[in-house]
Parts: sequence; C-alpha cells; structure tokens
Amino acid sequence: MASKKKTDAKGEPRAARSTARSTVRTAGDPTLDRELLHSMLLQRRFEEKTGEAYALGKIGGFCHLYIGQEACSTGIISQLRPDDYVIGTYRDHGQALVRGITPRAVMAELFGRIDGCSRGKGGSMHLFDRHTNFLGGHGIVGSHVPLAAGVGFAIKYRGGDQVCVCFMGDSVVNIGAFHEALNMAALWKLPVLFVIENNRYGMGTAVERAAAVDDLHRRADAYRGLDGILIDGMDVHAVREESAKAIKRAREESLPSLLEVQTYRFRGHSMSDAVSGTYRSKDELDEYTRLDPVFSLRDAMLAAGTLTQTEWDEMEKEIAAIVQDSWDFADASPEPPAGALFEDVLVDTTS
Amino acid sequence: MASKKKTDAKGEPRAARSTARSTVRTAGDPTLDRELLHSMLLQRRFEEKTGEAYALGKIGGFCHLYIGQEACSTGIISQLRPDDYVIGTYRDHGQALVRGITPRAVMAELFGRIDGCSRGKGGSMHLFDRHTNFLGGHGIVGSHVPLAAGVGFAIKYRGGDQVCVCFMGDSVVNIGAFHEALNMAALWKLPVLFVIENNRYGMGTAVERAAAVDDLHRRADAYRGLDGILIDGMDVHAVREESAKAIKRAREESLPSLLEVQTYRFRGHSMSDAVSGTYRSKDELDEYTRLDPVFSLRDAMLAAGTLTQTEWDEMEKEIAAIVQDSWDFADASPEPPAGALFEDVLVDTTS
Amino acid sequence: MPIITYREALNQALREEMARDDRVFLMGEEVGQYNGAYKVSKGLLEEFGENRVVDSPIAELGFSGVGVGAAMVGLRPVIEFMTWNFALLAIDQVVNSAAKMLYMSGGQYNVPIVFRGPNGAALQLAAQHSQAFESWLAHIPGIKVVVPGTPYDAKGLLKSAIRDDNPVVMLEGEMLYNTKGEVPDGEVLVPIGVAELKREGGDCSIITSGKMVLVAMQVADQLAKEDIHVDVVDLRTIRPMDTEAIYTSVRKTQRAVVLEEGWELCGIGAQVVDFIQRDCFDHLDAPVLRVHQTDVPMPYAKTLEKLAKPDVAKTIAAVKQVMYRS
Amino acid sequence: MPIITYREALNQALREEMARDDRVFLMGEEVGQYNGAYKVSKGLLEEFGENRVVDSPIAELGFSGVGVGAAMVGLRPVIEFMTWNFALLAIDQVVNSAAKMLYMSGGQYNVPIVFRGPNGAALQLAAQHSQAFESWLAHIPGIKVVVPGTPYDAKGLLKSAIRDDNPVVMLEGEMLYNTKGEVPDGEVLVPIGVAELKREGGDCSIITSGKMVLVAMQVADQLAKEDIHVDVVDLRTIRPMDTEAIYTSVRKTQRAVVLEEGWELCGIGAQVVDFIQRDCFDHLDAPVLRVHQTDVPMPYAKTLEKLAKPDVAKTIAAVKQVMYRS
Ligand SMILES: Cc1ncc(C[n+]2csc(CCOP(=O)(O)OP(=O)(O)O)c2C)c(N)n1
Ligand SMILES: Cc1ncc(C[n+]2csc(CCOP(=O)(O)OP(=O)(O)O)c2C)c(N)n1
Ligand SMILES: [Mg+2]
Ligand SMILES: [Mg+2]
Repeated sequence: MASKKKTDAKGEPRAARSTARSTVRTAGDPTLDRELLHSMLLQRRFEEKTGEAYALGKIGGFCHLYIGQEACSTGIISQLRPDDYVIGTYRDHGQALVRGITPRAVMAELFGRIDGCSRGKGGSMHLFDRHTNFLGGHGIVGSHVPLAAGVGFAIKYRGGDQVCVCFMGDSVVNIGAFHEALNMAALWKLPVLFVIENNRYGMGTAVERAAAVDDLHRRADAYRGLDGILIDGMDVHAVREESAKAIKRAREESLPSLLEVQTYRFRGHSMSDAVSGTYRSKDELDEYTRLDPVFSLRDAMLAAGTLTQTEWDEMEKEIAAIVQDSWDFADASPEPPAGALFEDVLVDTTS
Repeated sequence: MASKKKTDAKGEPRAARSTARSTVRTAGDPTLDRELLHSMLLQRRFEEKTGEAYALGKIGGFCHLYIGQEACSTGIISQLRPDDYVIGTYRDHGQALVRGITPRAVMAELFGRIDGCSRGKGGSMHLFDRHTNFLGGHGIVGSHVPLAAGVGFAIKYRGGDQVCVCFMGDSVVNIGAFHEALNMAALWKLPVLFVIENNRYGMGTAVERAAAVDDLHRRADAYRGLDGILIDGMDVHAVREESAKAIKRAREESLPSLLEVQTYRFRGHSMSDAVSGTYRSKDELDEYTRLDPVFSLRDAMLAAGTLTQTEWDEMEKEIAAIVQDSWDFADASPEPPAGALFEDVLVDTTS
Repeated sequence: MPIITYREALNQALREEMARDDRVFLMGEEVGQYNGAYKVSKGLLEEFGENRVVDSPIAELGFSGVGVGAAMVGLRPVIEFMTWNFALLAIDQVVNSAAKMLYMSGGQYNVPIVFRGPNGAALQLAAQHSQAFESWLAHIPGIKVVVPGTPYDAKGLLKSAIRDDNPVVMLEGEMLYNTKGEVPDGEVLVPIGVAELKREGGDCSIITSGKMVLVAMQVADQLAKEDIHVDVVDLRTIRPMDTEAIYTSVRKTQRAVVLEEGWELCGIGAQVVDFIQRDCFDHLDAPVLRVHQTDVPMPYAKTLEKLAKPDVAKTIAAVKQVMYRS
Repeated sequence: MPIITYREALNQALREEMARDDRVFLMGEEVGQYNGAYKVSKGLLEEFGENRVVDSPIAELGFSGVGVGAAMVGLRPVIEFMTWNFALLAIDQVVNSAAKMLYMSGGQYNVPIVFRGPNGAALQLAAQHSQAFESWLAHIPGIKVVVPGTPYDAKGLLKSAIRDDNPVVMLEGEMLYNTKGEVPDGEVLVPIGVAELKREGGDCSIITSGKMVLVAMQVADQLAKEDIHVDVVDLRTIRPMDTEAIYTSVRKTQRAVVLEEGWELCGIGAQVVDFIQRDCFDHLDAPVLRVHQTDVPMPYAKTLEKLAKPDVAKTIAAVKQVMYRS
C-alpha cells in the first residue's frame, strides 16, 4: 500500500533535480523592462556600496548581501499593490529597496543612525517600514514564516484582498516553523506567497546535504491545496510570469502557494564568508555569473534594441548618484541619542 | 510549472481520503493467532481495570487509555527483537505491556508506587524500562519523534541492525518536531519506523480540521526515500504484514518508513473526556466498535475453528487473574520514600 | 457582588472584550468546538463564530507566530496555550518576535497580543506538565507579565491585557479555575503593574503572586490564630514589578518571606529579595527567606509531589524563622 | 605553558575527548565541512570523519532531540548551537527531554549530552542575536551549566562536561573565542561546580562568570591603581553554584557587586544576591549591587549598544558605591 510519489503524471520516475533555467527574455514592453532593470541595478550598486562601507567599518554586525538574487525581489514585488505586505529574512536589503524604502533610509539604518528606517535599532537584519508595509527583516531562520501566515490570517479575517509575500532562504524548508505555517496556510486558505529563494546554500551547506527532497517546491506535496511552483530566478520575467499566477490565486481565491525561485548569491553568506573556494568552487560561481540577472536582462534589451548603450550608461550614472547620496545622507545622520535606548521597549497606549 | 501531485500513477485525481479497511484475517497459524489475541486481550482488560482504579482515586493525573488501538501495538511490537527500541507518547500502556514490562510494574507505576517501572516518578504518561528498551512515555506532542531519530542515529553509528519504532498520534503530523525528524531520518537513512496511530482525533479535534492533507501517510511525500504506508489498524495481521516490510527495510537497508495505522480509540481522550456526544457521535463510535480489533480476531478464530469458546473463556480467566494480580501488587507496593524526592535528578558518575 | 469562578471570570473578560472590539480573536488548541481544554472559552464559538474563535492544529510555534503576524497588522489576538509547558515550543515567538518587534523596528510595529494559559503544577501531572515559567518570562524586556490569583484579578487583568498595545503574558492555573470570588458584572479593569495588599498585618510581609496567593491567605489565617499578623502582598504583575508596594510593606514589617510556585535558582523570589535588600537594607531585621518548589523535576507519586510543592506548612515555618520564633 | 586562544582550547578539548572515547560525536550546523561557524571544530571532520562530525540541517529542535535520543542509548553527543539565540527553538528538548529524563524514568535513562555554543552579545548583532541565557538555564534542575571565561577553563570544563554522565550546558562567547591564555597540552580537567578566586583583594567581592570575567579583571586592575583591591570570584559553573566560594569571599570583604551579561530581572545576579543576604546577612556593610544589561532588547547602533552593555565603568561605579566612596 506504499503511496506513489515522485512520479510524474505518467508514472515515470522524475529526474533527480529539476532546473528552471531558460533564456532571459525581454517583456516586449520597453518601459517595463527599463523599470525592472533600474530596480535590479539599484539593488546591485547599492549593495556593492554597502560592501565598501562595511570594509570601512561604517556598518557593523552581520551583513548579508543579496547580490545575484535581484530578479527575485524585483520580479515579485514589482507586481504588488501598496497595501500588500512583504516580510523576509536578515538578507533583506534588496526587498526593502524594491518595496520602496528609500536608499537613504536603508543606508542610514545600516550605518546605525537615527534616520534609518528602523531608527538605527535594527540594522541590516531588521529593516522595517510601516509606510510600505515592509514587515522586516527577521533573524531567526524560519520564525517569520508563521508571521506571514498571521498576516494572511488578518487579511482574510478582515475580508481584504491583499496578499502577503514571504521571502525565505532554502534552508528554511527543513525547520519546523515552516512546516507548521504551511499546514495552517493550506488548512485555512490564507493569501500568502511563500517564496523560497533557493540560492543553493544555507551558509556553507549545499541544499542536498540538508534537505531530503530533490526539489524544494515539492515540499508543497504534503499539503492539500498548496501549489508548488518552480521558477527560474535569474530571469526577472520568468519570476514575474509565474508569481503573477500565484498572486492572482492569493488575491482572488485566497489560496497560498509555495514558490521555489532558483537563484544564486554572488557573494559570501555574510561579510566574513569567502566568496568561493570553501564550500563552492570558483567554476560554479563563474557559471552562475554568466546568468547574472541584471546584466542578462540588459544584454537582452541591448540585443532587442530596447536599450542603447548610452541609456545604460545614464542609468548607471543616475543610480551611482542615488547610492552616493544615500551614503552621504547616512554619514551625516546623527547617532541615536542616548535617550533612545529606553524608547520603543513598550508603547504606553491602550485601546 | 506547478508540480503534479495527489494524482495516482495514471494521473487520476485521488479520492479524498483513503481507507485501509479489510476483513479481519487469521494467520493460519493457530499458535501465533492465540498469542496475538492474548496480547491484545491483556491490554484491553488491563486498561479496563486501570479505568476502575482511576475512578477509585488509586491513579491520579492524566491517564490516556489505549482501548481500541491494541492491534497496532501488538501487530508491530510482536515482530521486534529484544534489542530493538520502542518509544511513544503519553498513551503508552498498551505498548509497554506488549513490549514486556510486567503488568505489575505498569500498574504499580500508575499507582505511583516504588515498584513501578519508573519508580513512581513518571506515572501513566512516562512509562520507561531499560530491560526491554522501552524509552518512554513522552508528554510533549511531537517531541519524542526527534528522540526516535536519535536512537536510529545511534544504531547506525554503531553499525547495528536494530530498529527503533516510534509511536505517535495523528496530531503529531502538524508539529514542527515531526517534520524536522523526518527530514533528518530520510537524509541520513536512519532505521526508524514512524508509526502514526490515526485514531481520527487529536483530543477533540478531528484530523481533517487540523491537517491539510487527505491521508496522513502522504506527509512522507515531502521526503526522498521515505515510504508512506497505509494500514488497517483494526486487523492485527494487516498491521503485521505491512509493518514487517518496513521493519525489514529498516533492519536490512537502514531506511525509515512512515506508517499510518488507521485505528480508533473507544474511550475519551483522557479520563475527563466524554466517550462520545461532543466531538464525535455515538453512531460513529458504534460503527467502530463493530471493528473491535480484539473481538474481531477472536470471532475470526472461532469461525475458523482455531479457537474454542472454552479456550476463550480460559484466556479471559487467565488474563483476569493477571490483571487482578497487578492490582494487588500495586496496591501493596509502598509509596516512594521521602528520600526518593532528591534521587534521580542527576547521576554522580562520569566516564 | 456576584460570586463566580476564576474560569467564569476569564470567560467574561474574553466575551466582553470580543464584543467591545472586533479585532480581538481567540486562537488555540480546542478553544472552539471543545469549548476549551479547561472550558475557559465556553460558548464563545457559538457567540462569535469560527472566524474569531479559532481551533488550531497542535503547532504552538506556528500559531503563536500567526498571532504575532496578525497583531503586527492590526488585529488583537488572544493566544491560548493549553498549558505553558507546551509554550516552550513557542517561546521563540514570544521572546524573539513579540517582545523584540517594537524595539528592532524602531517603534514602528507594536504587537498587541495576549499569550495566556495555565502555568505550573496541577495534581500528579509529573515532570513535563508541571513547570512554572514566571521567572523566565519576567526576565524578558518588551513584554508585560500578569499572574492573577483571584477571579476578580483574572477578569480585570485579562481585560487590561487585551486592551494593552503591548504583548502581555498571562499565567493562570488549572488549580485556580474552580476557585470562587466576588466579581462585578461588566467593566472591571485591574491596572497592569500594580500590586495589591491582600491582607494587612504588621509582623511580616509575605510577597507572592498567582496560585500562591491562596496559600498565603491560608497562612495568614492560621498565623492569626497564633497572633502573628502578616501582610500579604499580591504582586499581580511580575513585569513590571510594583516595587513600591513591596518596599512599603517591608519597611513596615522589617521581615519578609517570598512565596512562589517555581524553582529556586533565579526564580521570582530571588528578584524580590534583590529589590528588598537593595532598598530596605537598613530596615531588615532578618534575611529574607524564600519558599518555592524543591529543586527537582516534579514527581508523579502523590506523596513525593506534595513534598516538592511549596505549601502552607513550609510558609508558616519560614515566617516563624524570619520572626525568630519557633 | 603554551598560550592559545579560547577557540583552540575548545578545539583541543573536543579532539582529545573524541580520541579518548569513540561514543563522543559532534553535531550541529556547519560543524563539519565549514569547520564551524566560529571555527571551533576546525579539522575535526578530517580527523574523525562524517560519522562523528555531523553537519545538521537548520533544525535546532530536531537535532537537539536527535542528540538526546542518541544519548539515551549510550552515545555521548556534543550538540553545537551556532548561537544560543537559536537554541530557543530547541529549549523544549533541553528542558523537557534532557533535564527531566532521568527523573521521570525513575533513574533508568541518564542523558550524557553537552549542549554548547556562544551566548550573549557580540558586536552590533541587534536584538535577536544578542541574548544571554544564563539565568534561564540555571533555573532548571536536571542539568549542569558551565560558563568558562578563560581558555584554561574552556578546555577543562568542556572535557569535564563531555565525561559527565548528565546533560551539561556550556555557554561560550563569540567575543571570547579570540582571547588568549595559558593552557597545558593534554589532560586538563576543571571540576564542574567549583568556582575560582581569579583575583585576591580584600575590599570588595566581584562575583561574576563567563564573558564578564574579563571585564572584572580589568576593573580589578584599574581599581588597584586607586588602591582598591577586589576579589574576583569566577563562578565558572552556575548550576550547581559554588556558594561556599561566594560566602568565603563576601564574609571577608563584607561588600559585593555581582556582574553579569544578561538582563536584571531574575538574572543570575539576583540569585547570587539571594544567597549572600541569606548566609552573610550579618557580614554585609552595604547592600549588594548588580551590574547587568539595561532592561531593553539589544539595539544595533554602536553607541546605544555600548550604553546597554555592562562594562568596566559601570562596574567600577558599583564597587565604589558599595564602598561608600565616590
Ligand atoms: C534558527 C537559526 N539557526 C541558525 C541561524 C544562523 N544562520 C543564519 S543564516 C543561516 C543560513 C540560512 O541559509 P538560507 O536559508 O539558505 O538563506 P540564505 O542565507 O542563503 O539567504 C544560518 C545557519 C539562524 N539565524 N537561525
Ligand atoms: C506540544 C503539546 N501541545 C499540546 C499538548 C496537549 N495534548 C496532549 S494530547 C493532545 C492530543 C494529541 O492527539 P493525537 O496526537 O492524535 O494523539 P492521541 O491522543 O489521539 O493518541 C494534546 C493537544 C501536548 N501534550 N503537547
Ligand atoms: Mg540559501
Ligand atoms: Mg489521535
């Protein structure tokens, strides 16, 4: 009576691991393409600057760069409404920027200054912003996944049609909180997109050394009504296309989805981790670098003639200015005053 | 790219819920049948007596009767070797008896006496016995499942060929510890049988109100190399047949399995819970009572002529004597001395 | 005034607050169809429907997180733990999510949530079902912790907790649910952070909270017969702690016994002692003594369990010792 | 004697004990291929192989439970938490399984396991990565808790912990891993439950442990220049606590400051104060003062973080206050 599984619809055993790679497309809509390219490039250059600031000691603590994964944040968040919700992990700079927290407020937060989006109290791992419904920035692996289900619960409770997008790393699929949240989201039909950014490593551990499942999105198989979807995370349009369906499903039918976005991080896990040479090879890194989501979209646009070299140069220049401005702003922003230490522990209101 | 699931090998959508019911068989081996019947009847009569003792205040605290589920413990444990391991939940009387803890030691434990298998310190929920490798008796839902994986880990570490059987309730499939343990057991190929005793309710909550999965054994689908197996838990031979394969797989190939044994508890969740009328109907209870695992085996044997009414009466008499003896023994056993309070907090050895 | 049980008092508080504010909902195991494992939520499903009285799977970490997430975006969840023993599985959400959210978001996301349920030992539930978590929870900034010992305080504190815009932890007791006391119908609000002098004496202060208030009152009654008159200071809230109430009593009596349900090391009593010695150093005529569970996991056997628990006799002995009587 | 880092001391202890007893294995996140998040397990995978140096998925509850299960049937696991902050997810296995198993099994199943990893704040890791759990763990009967502050103690206590037949919790510190000190090659065993007088003075006792030992030693150096000479009592083990060592020092100095990394309420310091006032009541010339993290979640900003942490200046001020100096 052993149950059948890991067979496709025809009963054939499936290949060990799926891959979602395709050729990077353009949208056919030059304005949209340019917006997406801009969004991704801003994250890229902002974070390169972040790396510099860290080296100079302007930023302290843990700092996890998102470089290489920009198509994921841009692809999904660009489709959301302002009243939707976004929540994520400590690797949150990219999502925060795409969601609309200003580069100034993000950089000031990284610098630990009063004008930071979390008033300097959260730092890199805990970006928050009430104005854009950006719900953080969480540091305990997996623990924000139930929070996302709770946001979905609240949306449904009020009869709204918002969605909540929950970004997480690949190692999250092995922790209990993930499982408990998915079960409840499926059971109660909550409008949440659970987005696994599978960058192939949890810190120094390759996915296959931690997860006893070939494709992470198949973890959805254990839950009735939860769709598991595999996405090429190096192609922003692929991300948009597939996530659009999941967003629609959540918004119109209040149903959750589990998205596995296959991506790669080009930097180390955090600032103290070597880029390659320990748990992954230089060759592997090079191979993925060729799939760079930012430059492959640029190249596709250049090839399609929807972007000129001059326009690109200008975009670079404009973004360099924005990033430099965020640095200058952060650098000029004051340290939080001593009195701030005791603020924000509790609010003194009741309702 | 949504993954296919919940389709059978031919791509047909599966029925909402599977059922494993068949007609109760005899083994064709009268000696074996009699042993199994004896094992199940002992649990039944022992626990009926337990209920009486509870009503008289001889037993305190929480007490969870196993009545109705006897085919599960008997079917599986009867096939184990003395050096295998058994671990379970607070609903552990049946398994303890089948594993060979004496009725005296179990009853004395329930009475909170010094001759109890846990010296009166554990009570109903925490039966332990080093001699029979009975590893408890655990009270936090799900938390013993990683322990079972750890036992499997130790077996493999030492290169042994024992197996560990882990009994759990149906509600366990929704808690994180279950998921984390299954992932590691599948990843590391640990010789563990994870046995879900699906008695349809976790306390007052029907399975379908808690688990977003139609068949609990399908939770195995999320783990590579983990077999999910559905078993009729009212037929001791069905339990034996299916679990034999899983035991073999564990012993010979060091592979885990997830067994869903469909059973039913004839009593309330604990002594304070009504037998029926709140979350389940009298009709439903009656329907399952007709499938009683003890009496249906007896009837099949009577019908097959491998048991006579006289033999049955004698078995009843013999077991009544054993049970009464356990009561007398427990009643005569002293309360633990005051000094025992401070014993067993720590051992004072090193190695 | 009507006399009702602690259970009914909690039930009234939930019903009234749910009627008052439709953002308030109750979630936990068996809170709906089953009317609560201890019947605290009796009738609420019928009155407020499935949307607001939510039976959860057994997934403490998960449903606590669901509560925190819902609270971040404006709902006001009341999360029931069947007992606090199981809340260990969820303690990360209490400590790392609920308690720290406001701070790490720089004041943007408060979490108006109540985590509640029975705490500590009942009768013969053995080691895994008998643990008292007061001191763990009191240790954590970013939450408030209330421990009502009477039906009145249970109602008044739960209503205040639900209206509070911060995470509030409420520790109840299985052994308290059937206890009775006077509780007004309708609005009763007990302020969080304010202790109450439940008995006025002058010879010694007994500082206590929660389930131990009952024990302290019995101690006071028995000692009165020997003409020893004690103050019983019921902390009611253990974070923030009403230190003034402690000081006022101890400066008067110059002797104190701290009575608590949990274990000794780093227990609530240790903190009360610290406060007292720091601020009443020159007033003390004797070291402060503590009464608490003996330093062992809770045994099942009835006789051993009794030995392990703090009780009237142990407390009387401590009072006499700080009074240098015997 | 060779001078090595705290990290190397731990590494030596692990290597020596794994060589000595093949039941000992190490499990945790990144302990193998990555050589440990903080490189404590460097080289061990190569030396002992995959069976004994096991990289686990990120599943603290699960792999802690795996450790407990393996220990019940005779192995001797060392479970590394990448930091104790994440161990909150696993605390149920520490408290409800490891600590209670021997008791609830009536003495049949002891659990020879070590749970170890860095505890408390490093630099600018913000609220969720900076918590100190000493007092929570010290609260629990059924385990031992060690908090080495020096490389010598780190090696000696870890070796003792691994040989102990009980569950032992070891709290290390990211900020300690690079600190250096004398550590003999080979056998070093520091007994569990024994404090050490790390500095002998006579004017005041500073009672401390773990990461704060370094702070206390700096305090002692600085105060010596002002001709104030303090005892530094390093508890080394906080469960069971070496109360005699505390009493001996305080009876001599008659003044005490307790210095700890964690929060105030129900912290380790509260318990030390309780012990002191109970046993040294007539010897004390001043209330015992405490130095600890301010009662807020840890902020990220560098300046705020500095204000939040206990430090040399705050400790000196406290010593002077108990000595009625300024
Ligand atoms: C519960 C928990 N355990 C361990 C850690 C330490 N840690 C931080 S990030 C990380 C790896 C996470 O990998 P993944 O989920 O793949 O996300 P990525 O960093 O690749 O974005 C680990 C082990 C943590 N923060 N929380
Ligand atoms: C973590 C945890 N949450 C809640 C409980 C309280 N509780 C004890 S048994 C039980 C129901 C378990 O149902 P199931 O797993 O189906 O096992 P059964 O009792 O039917 O054998 C609950 C909720 C607990 N012991 N542990
Ligand atoms: Mg990753
Ligand atoms: Mg059940």
